[in-house]
Amino acid sequence: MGAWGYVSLAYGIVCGAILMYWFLLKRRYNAAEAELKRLRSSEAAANHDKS
Amino acid sequence: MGRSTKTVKRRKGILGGLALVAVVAGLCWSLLVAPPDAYQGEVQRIMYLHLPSILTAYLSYFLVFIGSGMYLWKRDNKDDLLAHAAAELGVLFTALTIIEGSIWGKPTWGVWWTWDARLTLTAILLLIYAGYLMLRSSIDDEQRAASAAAILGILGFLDIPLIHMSVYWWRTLHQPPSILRPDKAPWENVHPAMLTALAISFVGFLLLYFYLLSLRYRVGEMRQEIKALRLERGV
Amino acid sequence: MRLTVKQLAKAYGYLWALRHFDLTLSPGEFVALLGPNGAGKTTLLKLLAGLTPPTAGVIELDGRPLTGTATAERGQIGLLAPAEHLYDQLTALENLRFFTALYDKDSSASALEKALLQVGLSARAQDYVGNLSAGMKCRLSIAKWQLLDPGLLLLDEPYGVLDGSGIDLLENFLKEHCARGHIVIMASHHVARALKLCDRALILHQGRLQFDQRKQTPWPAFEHAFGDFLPRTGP
Amino acid sequence: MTLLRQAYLLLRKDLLLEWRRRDSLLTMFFFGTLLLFVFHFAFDMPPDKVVELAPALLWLAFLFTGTLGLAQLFQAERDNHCLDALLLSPLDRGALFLAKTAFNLILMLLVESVVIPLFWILFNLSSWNLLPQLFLVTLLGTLGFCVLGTITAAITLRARARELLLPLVLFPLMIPVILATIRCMEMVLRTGSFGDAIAWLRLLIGFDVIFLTIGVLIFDWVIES
Repeated sequence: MGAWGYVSLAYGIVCGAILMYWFLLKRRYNAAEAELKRLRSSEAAANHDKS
Repeated sequence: MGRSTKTVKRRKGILGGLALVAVVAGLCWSLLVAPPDAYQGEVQRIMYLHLPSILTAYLSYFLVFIGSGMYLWKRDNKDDLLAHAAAELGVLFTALTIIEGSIWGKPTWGVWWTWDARLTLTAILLLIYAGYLMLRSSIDDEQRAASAAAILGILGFLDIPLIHMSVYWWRTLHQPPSILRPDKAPWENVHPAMLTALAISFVGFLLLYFYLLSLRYRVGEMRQEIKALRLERGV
Repeated sequence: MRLTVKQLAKAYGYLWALRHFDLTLSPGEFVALLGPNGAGKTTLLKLLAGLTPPTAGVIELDGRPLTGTATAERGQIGLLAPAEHLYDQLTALENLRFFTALYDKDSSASALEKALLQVGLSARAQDYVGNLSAGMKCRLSIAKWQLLDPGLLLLDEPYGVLDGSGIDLLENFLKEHCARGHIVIMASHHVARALKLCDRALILHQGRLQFDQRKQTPWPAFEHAFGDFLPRTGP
Repeated sequence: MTLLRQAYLLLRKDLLLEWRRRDSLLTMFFFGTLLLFVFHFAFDMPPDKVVELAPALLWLAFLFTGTLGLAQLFQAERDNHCLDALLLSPLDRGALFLAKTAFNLILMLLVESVVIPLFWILFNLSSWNLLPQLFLVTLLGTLGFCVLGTITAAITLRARARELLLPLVLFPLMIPVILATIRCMEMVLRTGSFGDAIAWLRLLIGFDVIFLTIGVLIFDWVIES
């Protein structure tokens, strides 16, 4: 493996790992956001029923 | 509520965009613009990843320490969220540092791994903060997990100088830090384009770091809100 | 000793074990804490004893907040859990000596022997607590708290293991304790016994304080609440 | 003053309980001895080679036996919820930390004072005159181990799989102690005096002082978790 081989391996792994982490984080973020929205809207509905 | 979440989101978007631009610029500079090193050749380009990632890792550990201390003092969950988020990113960036170091080591030293002081120190840090995450996840009561983790966050950070000292005394074969050599000003040692590349790379890593940190922090915050809402309604 | 509790709350996971709990007790009050299983009685006692951190709310003793670090305040709170909080491998006498010394109370042999005599354990003073029956352990706990003399005594279901004379012993101790201006809070399913002793009854149901009144005779409000929240087949 | 009085009270209680049950001390002692036998078979070698490896082997044995002791450290308090009884009392939690550290230290020193001579006997070493210096190093190292060990044992107390988690959390933090003791012992065994290793000894003392102080200060929060 030449010098550029090592360089591209290092850059590739770093970019891949960070992208992967970002992707997983984004998924967690979206899941939490959706859950929150669902809970909020059902709460609003419940409050609406009461009034 | 809706407006503020929107502004927060927009701010995150801007931060993410800036991070992307800086990272791409950093990649261009470090791979294309900067000249190859006189001794090490092209391989030295790994430094533009290596230095920023270890420094962001240390920044993480500092944030874990601050968050832990503040949490124990003020008992504000937000500090705990910060410590948790920073620890996760710290583990990520430390792992990346070790991988980069290892890849850099193969062509320069001829081996993937050597028990050189800096590599060993980084590996120990990885173990400490991986232990931090495991400790957190294995205590069910959230307040107790937060306190226990905060203690470890403080102990771990205060231990770093001692570990650093002992590991360095044990053995060292790493090249001396070339950027911060005290007898010469940095710009006399290194080609200016290299410094520019390093600086841009640095800014890119930092922006990326804070973008990821804010995302991770927000995830924790939202989970707490979800929990509070569920509690509210006894679900 | 005056106890003030404001908006105390504790959540376990997604459930409130206790919520919106307010209470003010004046010196010498004897409170019966009633409610079905899972109503939050034990949680409340643990919170008052400072063994569990509250999710929200404040507990004040004589106007001073009870926190994890308030050493002197903690010494004023006792929790009598029938057969617990004693070292199995220490003798009855050694247990008393250890705890009185820890609380900086009179740990002279004569005081300890007198306390053991009062609860009818003189003959077993040199036996390991691990070899005592549950009822005897409970008697020993009574002797222990008699010696430690806390300003706020909490009891969690003390009747279960005691025999007839043991119950008399406990009740006399509690009456005397209140007469000296100390507060007693007793959680129990033995509604009739608890009602006979108390000045005031609280009923917890699903983590909420549903009923809080001073004792009257007759007491139709209690009868009504009792029917709503407690099983009809009480003892 | 109350701090020391309470710590003494707790330590006396722990020692009395240990005297009556003897489970921690005996297990630790047998485990330590067992490890020596394992080492003998694993590294079958002449005495001059053993001297080079002795510091590392001894510390390996101490680490493992120490971890065994730490896992049992709060056992007396777990029965009958006695930890709650202590937390309920007007006890300065720093005293609890000091008492538990001292207790574990005493157990480990007892084990070590048997295991080190046994090592010399089993591996036919002749440098008996160096044992006092080695004991000094061992004392300082074991103190460091017990100080951090007590804190980590307390924070893992309510964790799932705490016996597994404890060494995982503790060992990386112990690196300075492990390296310092091994280097000091090597120096003593090679030259008969501390020589250059005095810097390591200072590091060891610094470690002990720093974490002992921190432990007393933060144990309030430690035990709450």
